[in-house]
Amino acid sequence: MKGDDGVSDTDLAPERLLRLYRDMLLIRRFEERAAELRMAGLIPGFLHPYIGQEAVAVGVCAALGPGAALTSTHRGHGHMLARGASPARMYAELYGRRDGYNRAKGGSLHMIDTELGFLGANGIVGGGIPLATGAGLQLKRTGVEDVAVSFFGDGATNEGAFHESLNLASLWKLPVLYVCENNLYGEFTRQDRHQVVKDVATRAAAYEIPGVIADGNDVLDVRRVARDAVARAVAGDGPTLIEAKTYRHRGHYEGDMGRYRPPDEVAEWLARDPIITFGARLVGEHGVSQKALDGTATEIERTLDEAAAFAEASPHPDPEEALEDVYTETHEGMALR
Amino acid sequence: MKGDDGVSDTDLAPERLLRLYRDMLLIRRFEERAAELRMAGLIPGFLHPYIGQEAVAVGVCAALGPGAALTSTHRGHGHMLARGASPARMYAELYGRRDGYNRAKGGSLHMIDTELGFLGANGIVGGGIPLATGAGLQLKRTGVEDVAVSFFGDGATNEGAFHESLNLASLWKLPVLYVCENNLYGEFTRQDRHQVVKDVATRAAAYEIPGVIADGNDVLDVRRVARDAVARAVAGDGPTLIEAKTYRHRGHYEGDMGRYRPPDEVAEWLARDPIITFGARLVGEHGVSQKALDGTATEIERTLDEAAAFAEASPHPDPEEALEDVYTETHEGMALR
Amino acid sequence: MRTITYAAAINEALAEEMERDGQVFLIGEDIGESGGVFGVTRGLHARFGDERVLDTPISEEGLTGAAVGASLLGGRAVVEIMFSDFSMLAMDMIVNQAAKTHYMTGGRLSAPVTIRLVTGTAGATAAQHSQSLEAWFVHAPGLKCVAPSTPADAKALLKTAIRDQDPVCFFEHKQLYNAKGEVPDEVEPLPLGVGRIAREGTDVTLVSYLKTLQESLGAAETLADEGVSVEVFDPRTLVPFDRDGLRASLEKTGRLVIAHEAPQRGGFGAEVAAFAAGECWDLLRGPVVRVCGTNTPMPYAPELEGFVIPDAERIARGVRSLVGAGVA
Amino acid sequence: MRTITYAAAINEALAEEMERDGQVFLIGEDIGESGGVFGVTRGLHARFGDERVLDTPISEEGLTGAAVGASLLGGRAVVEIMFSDFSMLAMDMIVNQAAKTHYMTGGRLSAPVTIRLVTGTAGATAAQHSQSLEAWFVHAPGLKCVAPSTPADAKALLKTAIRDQDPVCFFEHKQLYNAKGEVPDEVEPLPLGVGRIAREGTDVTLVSYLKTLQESLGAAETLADEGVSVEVFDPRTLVPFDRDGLRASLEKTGRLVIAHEAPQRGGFGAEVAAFAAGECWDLLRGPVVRVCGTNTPMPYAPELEGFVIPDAERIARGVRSLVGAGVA
Ligand SMILES: Cc1ncc(C[n+]2csc(CCOP(=O)(O)OP(=O)(O)O)c2C)c(N)n1
Ligand SMILES: Cc1ncc(C[n+]2csc(CCOP(=O)(O)OP(=O)(O)O)c2C)c(N)n1
Ligand SMILES: [Mg+2]
Ligand SMILES: [Mg+2]
Repeated sequence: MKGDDGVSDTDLAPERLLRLYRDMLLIRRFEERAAELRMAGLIPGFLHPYIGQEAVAVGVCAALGPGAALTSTHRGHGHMLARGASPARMYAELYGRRDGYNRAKGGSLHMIDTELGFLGANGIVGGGIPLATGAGLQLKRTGVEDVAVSFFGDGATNEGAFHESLNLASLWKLPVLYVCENNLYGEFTRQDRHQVVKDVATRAAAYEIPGVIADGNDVLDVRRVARDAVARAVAGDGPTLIEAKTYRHRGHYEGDMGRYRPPDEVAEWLARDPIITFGARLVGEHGVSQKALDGTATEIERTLDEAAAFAEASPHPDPEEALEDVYTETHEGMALR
Repeated sequence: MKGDDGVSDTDLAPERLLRLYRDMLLIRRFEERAAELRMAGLIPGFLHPYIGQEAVAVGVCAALGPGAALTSTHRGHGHMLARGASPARMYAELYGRRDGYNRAKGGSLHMIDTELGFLGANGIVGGGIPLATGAGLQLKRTGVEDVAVSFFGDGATNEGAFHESLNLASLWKLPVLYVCENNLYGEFTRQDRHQVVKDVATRAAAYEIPGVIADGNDVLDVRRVARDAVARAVAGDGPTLIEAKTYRHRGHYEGDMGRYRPPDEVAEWLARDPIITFGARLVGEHGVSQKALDGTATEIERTLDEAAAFAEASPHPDPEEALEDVYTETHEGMALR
Repeated sequence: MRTITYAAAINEALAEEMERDGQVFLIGEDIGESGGVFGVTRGLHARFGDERVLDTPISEEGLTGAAVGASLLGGRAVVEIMFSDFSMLAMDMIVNQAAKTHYMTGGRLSAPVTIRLVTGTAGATAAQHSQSLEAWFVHAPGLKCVAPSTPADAKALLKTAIRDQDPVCFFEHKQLYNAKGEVPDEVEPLPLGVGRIAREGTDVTLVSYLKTLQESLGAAETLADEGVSVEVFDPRTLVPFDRDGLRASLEKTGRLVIAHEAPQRGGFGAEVAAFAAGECWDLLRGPVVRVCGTNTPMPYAPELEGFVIPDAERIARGVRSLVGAGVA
Repeated sequence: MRTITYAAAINEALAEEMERDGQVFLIGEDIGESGGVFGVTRGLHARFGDERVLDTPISEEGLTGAAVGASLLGGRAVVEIMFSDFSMLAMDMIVNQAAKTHYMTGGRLSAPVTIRLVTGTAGATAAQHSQSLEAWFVHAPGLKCVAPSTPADAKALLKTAIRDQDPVCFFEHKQLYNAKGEVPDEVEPLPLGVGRIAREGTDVTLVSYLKTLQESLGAAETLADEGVSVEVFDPRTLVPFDRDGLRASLEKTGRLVIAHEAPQRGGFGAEVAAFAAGECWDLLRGPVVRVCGTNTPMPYAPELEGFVIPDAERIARGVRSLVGAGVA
């Protein structure tokens, strides 16, 4: 398989580390600005911000080669950006414009980039898990030495789709990374009100596959765990359930104030901000200059300025385009009558 | 709760032991004769014989009080008979006659006896599991100290319904016995071709509930394990996953020869026939006479003769009865147009 | 009489039924302390507690099945399916189990569960949060289907649904939640199967429900100015359907238009059209016109969504196609 | 030409497509060595092996989702849903995911999966093993729906379905599996959306498919003796539907009867009736008659089942109600 460069954590060059930092910050700022754009009435529909969980997407994607296939969730912008998607086409989609990734038909919940193997966000909690399993099956059937990755939340692990998929993947030793981002809540419901297990990783036992826990606020720890799982998958040893412990800084969606969360819990996790802590480590331990971090931030603002401008300039779809794309080739009148 | 009489295994009086023997033999003979009746063209539709698994139904039901609620499967005759259902009304249902349990509308896959708390066989693998969970919820909500029991097979534990239900029940500490009859096959598929775990009981870990294994061919062992689970449930400590290891002697359904099973495996399990071995123990260890066993067999034949005669004599439904029972009170024409 | 929203009317119906009958309880995702994603159950958890308002894990099949199972033993569960799109994960429990229980047990058992399905678009909610799936449930014998269009009907019919001994699917349109209407101080349950003339007219009968009913009333208003008198018929319940009510209206008008948000192909409008073409043939003076959602998933962008869903203007066009310009 | 069964025709189509395209693979419960509960996949495991014929655990959502996921990367999965009733457990994957993939991605991705749904009664199979659910899938934009009534059509259309770039629901009726018919030695895929006149006639057009088509042909035979000439129209595919074909037939006959096994309320017949009443109004000379399954779950006892499902006699009665005795 075309994996990452095979470099272990400790050997990562400063520019690679800075890249991880940059990817996390891009996600953070993409989301913050999306929220503002939504407030300004430029983005309709739902937004579920990925803010606080950036280390998971970036850490996992850093362990993947270009041929990996990924499925995501309602909280999917981070996964897509970590995979290298264009912020401009993402904003254009959120604006509901022609140049959007899905030509304005999908919006936040359904965004894809097939060239990146990004098979889509999903509006159905747990919906991406069987799809990633199928992607893994297809990789295995065709002898492609690569992996499929499914991102999902703690809440999703209570859906039947999770169980059925992990059972299939373990049975067939499919090359799949099941990445649970345990952010302690499903919507407004605390984990201890939706499942008894504290560690989602425990559930791996039901399928006799490894269940490993990563510090979801430490991009390098996530990367390490994901690399092991990729190696295992590509060696034909089957899937891994990865639980990344993390937290979302904001409410479930833009508009939700997240008041159901104890303030000290929020404060504790904010103190462990994956970007700030990683930035500090880069400066303190890896000889990256504060200037380099600042430069990255500036570059990101420029990128996002341009992305928003691109979206703004992109044409609205013609209403009749609603009739296109129902089928790959449309029979007369099928969409209309 | 009105449980069983609280008598432990070792103290069971010979007449109680003989009763367990009798219940198992009744199931065995009910099923064997049903198969013959089907061959003779008297029973249409599917039959999934319970033969070989009798100790599970009888052992579990021996641990229950009269207020328990039960859900069953496509292989449900044994559960229903162990609960005390009328063989006559069961045959009448299988014949498709008016005096059948379901007035000829259900057949084997949907039989119920509400007075026994028997909420029904089920044509959907795993379908009874959420229903039993809801029954347990209702018991708990209304403060009734009793249990719900869900019977299902090894194959059913791969369905999402299993996972979602056990998660709910563990979270809410519902008084439910989840009884998996692991007969090593789901239809024609061996267990190792449908799940990696060898012991279904392992799956309890995903919900932090006890997962216990019973010798499903030993009625007393099943009873013991079920009694513990009942005690736990009634004490408010939540559900138990019971795995009863057993085997079906015949094919999946009448007509299936079961040729996908290695002959020595079949032979091995036939040698552990739950009825023959228990009969031998009764005679050898518990001072029950062979004559008593023979008398039981004779009585059972008489019961089943009468049951079949009852079914045979029961009137066929009028075709128009098909329009009844869609709703509790039917609005004009609702069923027809 | 008070003027309250559709969401408040539903909330009141739930509260009053819970007050009336201790067996009534609510079950769904995030319906508890938070009051639900659309706020419909707000305050009920505080008032009735954990035992009566059950927040569940995200497991639609499990929670719906638990509701159905409880209903077999006398519980009166009211399920919230947060977006009706998620009912696809619970179809087995709704259709294979609840709907058929009474029938396949020969009438010996029934599953009196109420399933609230949050329906339709809320604006740019796209393909998996916008569906109008009522036609599926209409095609599932054993279910009753209710689709109230006003706060008063929502309150009365939800009470009926909860008290009904059969499983009932109760469709609520997201965009109606904030719609206001007069609701009597004391609301009695309404019988199922009794439609309502939402506006009287003589030239065309326009059948519609939920959000589309509002659009239909708008269309009728416009058309009145053009000299076309439209009778707007709100069936209120889809199963049972008020055949007599529709027939009576067609006796006056002889013309039928049906409008709804769900895709046209195989939608509920097809059943209404088929009923009319079959059993009201002698009354019909022209083709049956459907003005429905296009046969597409729901797109995201507002312009596209607007094209897909029939609005007053499109409905008016449909009526005009039938009566011709200026027909009286 | 050879005379083979409907089951054999399906088996051949699967084998030939697997031979033709290495990306085609089968996935389902007990379809492997055992050849499936109805024997439709018999021999295919021996011929193509574990990698192409995948026996799965009992997990309809998981296996269907896996098929859909594989199809996103170029696999051509053919799913067997052993009894179409179990599709309720996979609705999310079929409708929320596969059907909408092409649309919600703006045409950038599609899920070319074929889903074989084993439909209808097999005799006393009761409420959870007998359903005819095609109307649900017809009402799910993005899906194509195929319902072949003869071995030749089954073979040709299954090939089409597998090669089609969109998700296709392929309905097979259990009671047709043993039905025999002539099948050419070389079968080419048939285009979707092209119906077939199964019997020519001039007085009434009778639309029907799957098992009910056979009953319809029987009814037409009986009616011919009574001097009523029935044209039997087999749409072959429900989506797309051959509107032109039906219109052409109605131009001859002016009368329409629709017969199918699924419950009448909200069934596919409603859509056909609505189409006719809407777009063929000028051609119609009488009411549209539906002769369908009663609005009930499927009962167990054969007498009850027989009452529920329309047979030749009931269909003939429906036609007579329309043309009157002896009309020519
Ligand atoms: C099948 C389904 N049920 C419910 C929802 C509504 N919903 C959207 S996100 C969400 C919470 C998901 O929690 P989790 O899986 O932990 O992901 P997180 O939001 O924490 O990232 C819910 C209930 C949905 N979209 N799909
Ligand atoms: C949802 C569903 N899928 C598939 C089937 C077909 N089917 C009936 S029984 C059975 C095997 C069940 O295996 P298991 O749960 O082990 O029970 P057993 O038959 O061994 O008692 C299958 C696949 C079904 N009835 N329902
Ligand atoms: Mg979460
Ligand atoms: Mg088994």
